[in-house]
Amino acid sequence: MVIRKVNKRALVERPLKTSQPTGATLAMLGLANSIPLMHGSQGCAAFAKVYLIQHFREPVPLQNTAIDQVAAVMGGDDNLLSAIALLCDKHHPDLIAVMTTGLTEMQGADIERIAKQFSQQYPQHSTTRVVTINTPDFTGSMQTGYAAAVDALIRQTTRQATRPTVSQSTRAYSNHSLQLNVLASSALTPADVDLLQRYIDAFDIDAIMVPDLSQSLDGHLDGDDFSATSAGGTAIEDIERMATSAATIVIGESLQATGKWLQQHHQVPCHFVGNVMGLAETDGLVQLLTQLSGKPVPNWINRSRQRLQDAMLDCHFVLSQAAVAIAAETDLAAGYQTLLAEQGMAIKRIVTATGSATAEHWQTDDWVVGDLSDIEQVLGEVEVVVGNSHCAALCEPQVPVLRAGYPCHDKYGSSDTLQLGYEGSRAVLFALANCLYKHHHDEVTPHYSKYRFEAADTLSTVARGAE
Amino acid sequence: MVIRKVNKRALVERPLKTSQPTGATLAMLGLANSIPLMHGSQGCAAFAKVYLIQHFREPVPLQNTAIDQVAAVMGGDDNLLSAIALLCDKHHPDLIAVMTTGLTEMQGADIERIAKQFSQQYPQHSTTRVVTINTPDFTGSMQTGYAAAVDALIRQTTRQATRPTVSQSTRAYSNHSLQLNVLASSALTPADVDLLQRYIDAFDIDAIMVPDLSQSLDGHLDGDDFSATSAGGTAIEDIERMATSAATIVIGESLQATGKWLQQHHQVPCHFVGNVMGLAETDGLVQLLTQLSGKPVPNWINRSRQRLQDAMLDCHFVLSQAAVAIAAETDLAAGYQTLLAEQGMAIKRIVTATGSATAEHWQTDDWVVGDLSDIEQVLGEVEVVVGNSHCAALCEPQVPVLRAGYPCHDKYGSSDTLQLGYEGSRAVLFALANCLYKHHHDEVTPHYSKYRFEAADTLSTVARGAE
Amino acid sequence: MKRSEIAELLDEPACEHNKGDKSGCSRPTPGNTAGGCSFDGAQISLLPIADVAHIIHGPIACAGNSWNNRGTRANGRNLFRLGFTTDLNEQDVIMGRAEKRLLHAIKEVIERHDPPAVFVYMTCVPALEGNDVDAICDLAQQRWQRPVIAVDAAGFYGNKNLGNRIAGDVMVRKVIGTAEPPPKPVMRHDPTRKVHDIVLIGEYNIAGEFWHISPLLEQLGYRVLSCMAGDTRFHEIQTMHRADAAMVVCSRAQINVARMLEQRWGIPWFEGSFYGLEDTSESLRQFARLIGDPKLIAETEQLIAFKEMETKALLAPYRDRLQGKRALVYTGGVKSWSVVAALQQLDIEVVATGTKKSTEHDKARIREIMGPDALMLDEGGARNLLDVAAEHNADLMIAGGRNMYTALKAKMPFLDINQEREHAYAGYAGLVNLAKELCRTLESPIWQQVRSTAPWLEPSELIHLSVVRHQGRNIAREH
Amino acid sequence: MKRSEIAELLDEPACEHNKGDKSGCSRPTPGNTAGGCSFDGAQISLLPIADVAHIIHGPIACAGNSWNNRGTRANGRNLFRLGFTTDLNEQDVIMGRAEKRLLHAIKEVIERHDPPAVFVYMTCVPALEGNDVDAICDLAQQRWQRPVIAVDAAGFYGNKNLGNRIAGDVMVRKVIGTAEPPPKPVMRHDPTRKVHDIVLIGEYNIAGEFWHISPLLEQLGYRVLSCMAGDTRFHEIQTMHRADAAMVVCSRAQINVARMLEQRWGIPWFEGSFYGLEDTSESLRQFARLIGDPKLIAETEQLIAFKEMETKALLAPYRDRLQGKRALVYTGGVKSWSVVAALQQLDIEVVATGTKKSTEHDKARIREIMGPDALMLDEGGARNLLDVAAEHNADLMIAGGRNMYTALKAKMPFLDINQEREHAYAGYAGLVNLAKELCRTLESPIWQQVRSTAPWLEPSELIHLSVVRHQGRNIAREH
Repeated sequence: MVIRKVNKRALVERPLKTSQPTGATLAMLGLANSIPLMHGSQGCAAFAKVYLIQHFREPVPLQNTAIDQVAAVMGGDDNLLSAIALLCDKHHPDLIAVMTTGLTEMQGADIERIAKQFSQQYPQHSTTRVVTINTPDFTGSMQTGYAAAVDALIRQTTRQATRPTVSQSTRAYSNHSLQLNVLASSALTPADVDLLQRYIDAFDIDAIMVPDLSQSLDGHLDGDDFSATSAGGTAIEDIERMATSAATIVIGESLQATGKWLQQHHQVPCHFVGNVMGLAETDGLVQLLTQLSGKPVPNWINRSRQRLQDAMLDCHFVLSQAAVAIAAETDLAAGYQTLLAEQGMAIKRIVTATGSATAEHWQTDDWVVGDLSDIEQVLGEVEVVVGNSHCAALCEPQVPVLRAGYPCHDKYGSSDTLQLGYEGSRAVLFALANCLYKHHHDEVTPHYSKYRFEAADTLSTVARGAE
Repeated sequence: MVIRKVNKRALVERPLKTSQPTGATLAMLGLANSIPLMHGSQGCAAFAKVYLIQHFREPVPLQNTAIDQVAAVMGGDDNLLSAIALLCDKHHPDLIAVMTTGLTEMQGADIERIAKQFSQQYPQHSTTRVVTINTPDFTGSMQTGYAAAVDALIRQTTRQATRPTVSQSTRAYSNHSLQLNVLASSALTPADVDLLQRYIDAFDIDAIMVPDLSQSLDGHLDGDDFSATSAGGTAIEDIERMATSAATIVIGESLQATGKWLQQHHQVPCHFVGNVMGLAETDGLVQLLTQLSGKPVPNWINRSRQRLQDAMLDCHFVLSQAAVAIAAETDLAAGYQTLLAEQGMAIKRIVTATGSATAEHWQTDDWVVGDLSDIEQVLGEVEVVVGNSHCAALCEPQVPVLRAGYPCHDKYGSSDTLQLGYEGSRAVLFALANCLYKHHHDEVTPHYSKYRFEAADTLSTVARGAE
Repeated sequence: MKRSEIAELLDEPACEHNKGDKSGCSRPTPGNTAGGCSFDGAQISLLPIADVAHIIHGPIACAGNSWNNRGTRANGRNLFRLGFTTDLNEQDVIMGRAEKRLLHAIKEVIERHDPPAVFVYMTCVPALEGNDVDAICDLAQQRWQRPVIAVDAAGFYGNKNLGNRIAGDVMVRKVIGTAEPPPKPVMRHDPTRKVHDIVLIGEYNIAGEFWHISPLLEQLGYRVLSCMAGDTRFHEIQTMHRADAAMVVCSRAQINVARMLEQRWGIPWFEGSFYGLEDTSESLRQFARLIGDPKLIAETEQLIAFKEMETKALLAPYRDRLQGKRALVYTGGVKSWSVVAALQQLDIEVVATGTKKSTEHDKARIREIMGPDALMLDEGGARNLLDVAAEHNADLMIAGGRNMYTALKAKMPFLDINQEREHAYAGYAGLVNLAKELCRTLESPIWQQVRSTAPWLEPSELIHLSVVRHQGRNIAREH
Repeated sequence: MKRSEIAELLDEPACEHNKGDKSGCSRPTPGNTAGGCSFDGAQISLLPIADVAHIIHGPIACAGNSWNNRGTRANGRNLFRLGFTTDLNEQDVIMGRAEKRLLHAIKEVIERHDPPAVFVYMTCVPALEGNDVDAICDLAQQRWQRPVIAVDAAGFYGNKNLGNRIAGDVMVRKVIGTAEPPPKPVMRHDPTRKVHDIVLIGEYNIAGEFWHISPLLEQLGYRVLSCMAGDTRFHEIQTMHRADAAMVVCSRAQINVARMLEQRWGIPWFEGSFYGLEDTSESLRQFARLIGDPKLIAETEQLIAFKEMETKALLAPYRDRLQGKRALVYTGGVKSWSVVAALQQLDIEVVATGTKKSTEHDKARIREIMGPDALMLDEGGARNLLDVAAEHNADLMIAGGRNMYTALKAKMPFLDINQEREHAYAGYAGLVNLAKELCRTLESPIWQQVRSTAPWLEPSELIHLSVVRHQGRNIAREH
């Protein structure tokens, strides 16, 4: 059992944490035709927007309620109301996700009430659903905000399972025998979600993926020159019919509570499959899919499994007992520690932004809820670090950093990073092995004896050439 | 039009070239249950074997005829005959591919005659097909040897199209409407072949992929603890029925002659699709597949195209007019130059091991048939190089090298490198952009004025703290 | 900060916003507003003081989302990259522990990093809670015997510009004038004279572009007491009051600093820009003029003559490539015309320029440069910018990073002119850089391809199987 | 090379192969043979002479497939990494231009790299063609006034061992004795004495492992005239005839060199190994004994005592972890017992050892170390090795790189003991490395997983949905 250490310093230095509304924004960008609306000062949204843009290199249609000096004192209800109305008028989104900030939480803003008031006052905008999410900046981090958004969305949108509604998802489902809910953690990249969808498709399952970043933040170019709403994602109608699903698959501890809620309130059995990193967890997911669907595991998945096994063999010469540290939000950290421990790496320290109930089972020497200065402390002991761009700025070139988590603004293709499943695990192992290989120094320091002599000191006894 | 320069030096330094039998061996490993047999001294095979093992990190079941002093003078026919017989006895392969070397070509070995002699002398081994391939070390390079092997295999194996034979391929095809031949260049990695197969499957086409490295050298672990033959690949029965295919798709100029042969001798129309790197060439492949099959292009392929377009946008800030050099065999070089030129990179020089008929259309300042010392000459002018591990040893850390081609023994997961199609092109662009980004130096040299002063030189006029 | 103090700062006498028809400081529209807050503005202005420990006092959002993400560069110790924050949590907020936490954070940052000074940035939550940050800072200053300075610019106070101004105001009131620079050394190139001391205000050394200017200033015998704030240090800010002349660079956000330098210490100043040949030369001339050293004036003209000649030669090949291209420029303030002028030097036609933050004076300059019918965009917004670009056949958009994806998603070439950019455009060398970067995006062959529809989606004609001109021969047809 | 010369080399008097029941030099079986050729052996032996220009004379196969792919390390100039070759093409071969091409290649390499000497390696094609490489080399040597030395070891002459021997023979005949070393300096730790000169034969400094030994030799006051061939240079090889003693390291392939050093220059020699504690100590003792300096003998014993104590302490934790593990060793010659002894020092049980290239003397040592029933493997072959491993419950295989995938594909831990390895196992420090690397592979948790079948392919029992012990709770069942 791992002892949790909490960095108790008053000063946070090189923060690993990011704010809850940023995470909620991210989640809501995985819903179709949605606009996240941050209830706070314009700076709150500007920071979150730039943060996500720099990571994804994609536009982020995030709006805000522009709380100013007056609204800060007098209350921001009018701001919120008029912002929702304006967005409906201008863009007709399917979803507006209202997220609080530290500022409006301090004010005690009752966003639920305003949302209700809006629907009464503006019946003409009933096609736009307003979801309200409490995401104060002074609790949690990006992951908790993301989870709060998924939770609020589902609780506020899912309908009682009277009859299945017709799907109008952006993904075309037809003739599918089985409908499943899939809750996808903030640890998943768009590429991860894409692969997850491929696994699910292989069993002919109609999955409601919440959220589906692979449709919005995957980095694609479409015909329109501009969109004021999310570029794609799960349809709100699909969220409505989640109560009619045969089961919920939860990826990531952070979404477990939402899965449980669906089970308790809608009798949808809930399966927690960890983070689907490494052989065992991926086996778990595939086994679950084949059991739930009654369909056999296709050859390509079996082949992917064999490929991961081979990669484990190839990489173990480099990775076994190699010392590593991880700095990431808990779901992502959990996934990496599973994979890396499975591979026999020595996880010297895991630093996370917030706590985790399952972290006591993590296979690490040491777990700290803290900031990146807690990575700095172990830098001399590790050969590689898994972390974000800030972490890279701290560690490199001394120790190589495998980029993971947010923000990764110092590389291209962050949305394409694959971590999940057999394929993602293999890619991560190769990437880590290559990191270590590239930074490998010869084991033995070259020795140049003090008694060695140079050619000029010798006396040639053969007449050169003319012998 | 590019002027071809030939490195005319008598001394080759840091060779880019590798021997023909090595290429032929590689190709034959993509056939099911096959054994490549090198007709030469044991060293010939040992070198090629180690070369391929170090690149793929996979066992390579390559055998040889052990030409020694006696056989070198007296002729190696007996060696060849007894080697084939021994391999049949011990391992019962479906295919033995006999490849000559410089030594046995110098001897004037008539391998075709020996193969005939074998089939007469050993009727009990008629289930093993013996293909003979002339691959002297003193002509061509790895790619030409690979192409010679594919050519010999098809010419010697394909049956007249009287009636379709039943497929016993390792891939299960059923209910497919269209049978196509696909000739896959040595430029393709196992991952490339895998993706190519996914594209083809998307149109419900039964493809005979020759060879299929994705089944043998993809790095997978199967149940057996040992195999004396190739780990998987295209079945010899599938080669037999190639004359019954609706068309042949040729990837890579090096296999064009074989495609033409199938057309001329078996009336199978031949389509040359370049190297399927970059947007335009991939469009060409997809367009061909949809036209030949009459099936629509699935959404995931359209999406992949949009993703490539977006990657081109994101990366163009870094890659536009960035100076690059390429060192690779001609098919691979052709593919990379297509992609990189499409992206607006400035290709300062391409170095290849052998000539190419289409190279005059390459978009480069300068093309040299030579060795890696020809890369050394332009090292000061380029920001990144595409090349193999030897090239990296030459260029790095001064200039980063994106690994491509053979051998790449200084990284893990070479077989997983994706270059083909929209997905591969995107991955290559991201990788190149990241190479450049990582090695990016600030544009402006920091300036520290001679007149600047330090804190110690100033005189504080405020009593600190106690003011 | 009291509302009256904010109002006072908004009422900047030297700012023409207050005299003209525009208010850059009007209330933002909920649901249709973009741009940073006052805290952001204050932070941008001061963070580049590289050896100071900058502590963001507030919940994680303010520091966590923004630390170390800007293009500013500095020599030596880069303490400003460490993202210090008090990361206030629920307990701190509910139990009123925020002030105590701040005091401890100051202590820790001093113990661990020993900075010459600490800056504490107020943010919305502690401001709303009524934290007395000033008192905490005073206490800390007394206890740890070094300047600990409160920057009270909570986000809801107003927009970024206000934050810039607050930051400048704090520097003038609390830092500038608290140390004397060492005596003027003699000029290296002319030991008969002593150096002239100058300061720059509002230059952030983005992508290191001030390093294009700094060698020129050195060559002319200027000692830059401080560049506020880019590649500067605390003790340099302290000595700014001894400048012989000051320049406000490219933005009027901190014009208040110049005004106060003039009022308190009689320092003459001018507004200028380093974008483009003419503006760069003009700024060098202005310094010389304000100082009035005849030798300096002569040397300045010599340097300008040489540099302009050299630069024009370097630009020539780019001008040929850029000639006739049409640009839509959307940026603020002085840049709205200085960049236009720079582009015109490259023979690029500017179809419209943004004037959201421009004064009447700016607009006059625009008309002067672009002609009387110059199209001025008072409003940004992605849709509007794209429509204007389409209407006027613009070949590219030049704007801030936040509009980058507006252009890219519309498959339009783009050049980032604001603070996140990675290229240095200031000075003579910067203009050449600008030309080079414009060519890079405009001449890229990707544009046609990213605009292309997949051939199988083309409605019109049958597409040939052959794809690539040279290689895509359908062999079947050859025979 | 004439067949009589080859026969003579095969008949190495000092090689026990010729006295025993085995012939390491029997004809290989077509279709069932592995391992390198004579050229390979010659190349391996001499390439590590780092400042020589090594030109492979032949078609691309010989150089192109093999250049710069070995683990040998060297200080200073690494000219041997450049893969020089004449790359003979069809024209060269058909038109008989190969000799001319070679001469030009020698010229070019001298002009471009100015090496102290050039070595030219004959390969099969020019050998069959009858190229007179000796004559070309003589001509070149005369023309460019530096040693140009033919190494006539075409692949078909025989196996790798023969190549090793040819290489040694060439060095003795053409290089050793052609220069005098500088006079012996005094010992640094004892200025009353002069250093003792020694040489090592057959040590390739794989992964830099000789650098584990070299400091010990320096400490004892030895000057290593040359280590042939690892981290050495041409002029060092030239002076080997002045050694006071020589050691043949771990392989008898170049025992001919030692014999000839003894015959021509009266240099005493011994065979030894640096694998394992005892062998390392014994080799140091042997040197001291051969030289006979009483102080040296005493100092050697002191060093050994200290190093053995230190090493045993370092090994202790690994021994606990390795105790009782069972290894199958498959390697050749001296290593067949020296590695076994080293493993036993780590408390590893060796279930079998390869004896393909072993002499009767080697086998006697094996029986001495492993007991009278020691299982000796005369034949390798993947199938055979795996069967023996299974039969004897081996926990891992220790062999050369070519058997790596034999073990891995059978999901069996593996340690590379041959020349492609990346780890240095020689000397005291090397033994600790060996222990560490053994732990790394043996203790890896991957073995169970790579041996696992997918749960849905398990025939036996129903698999629970829960996957990961701690996290895989089926929440449905909790309620």
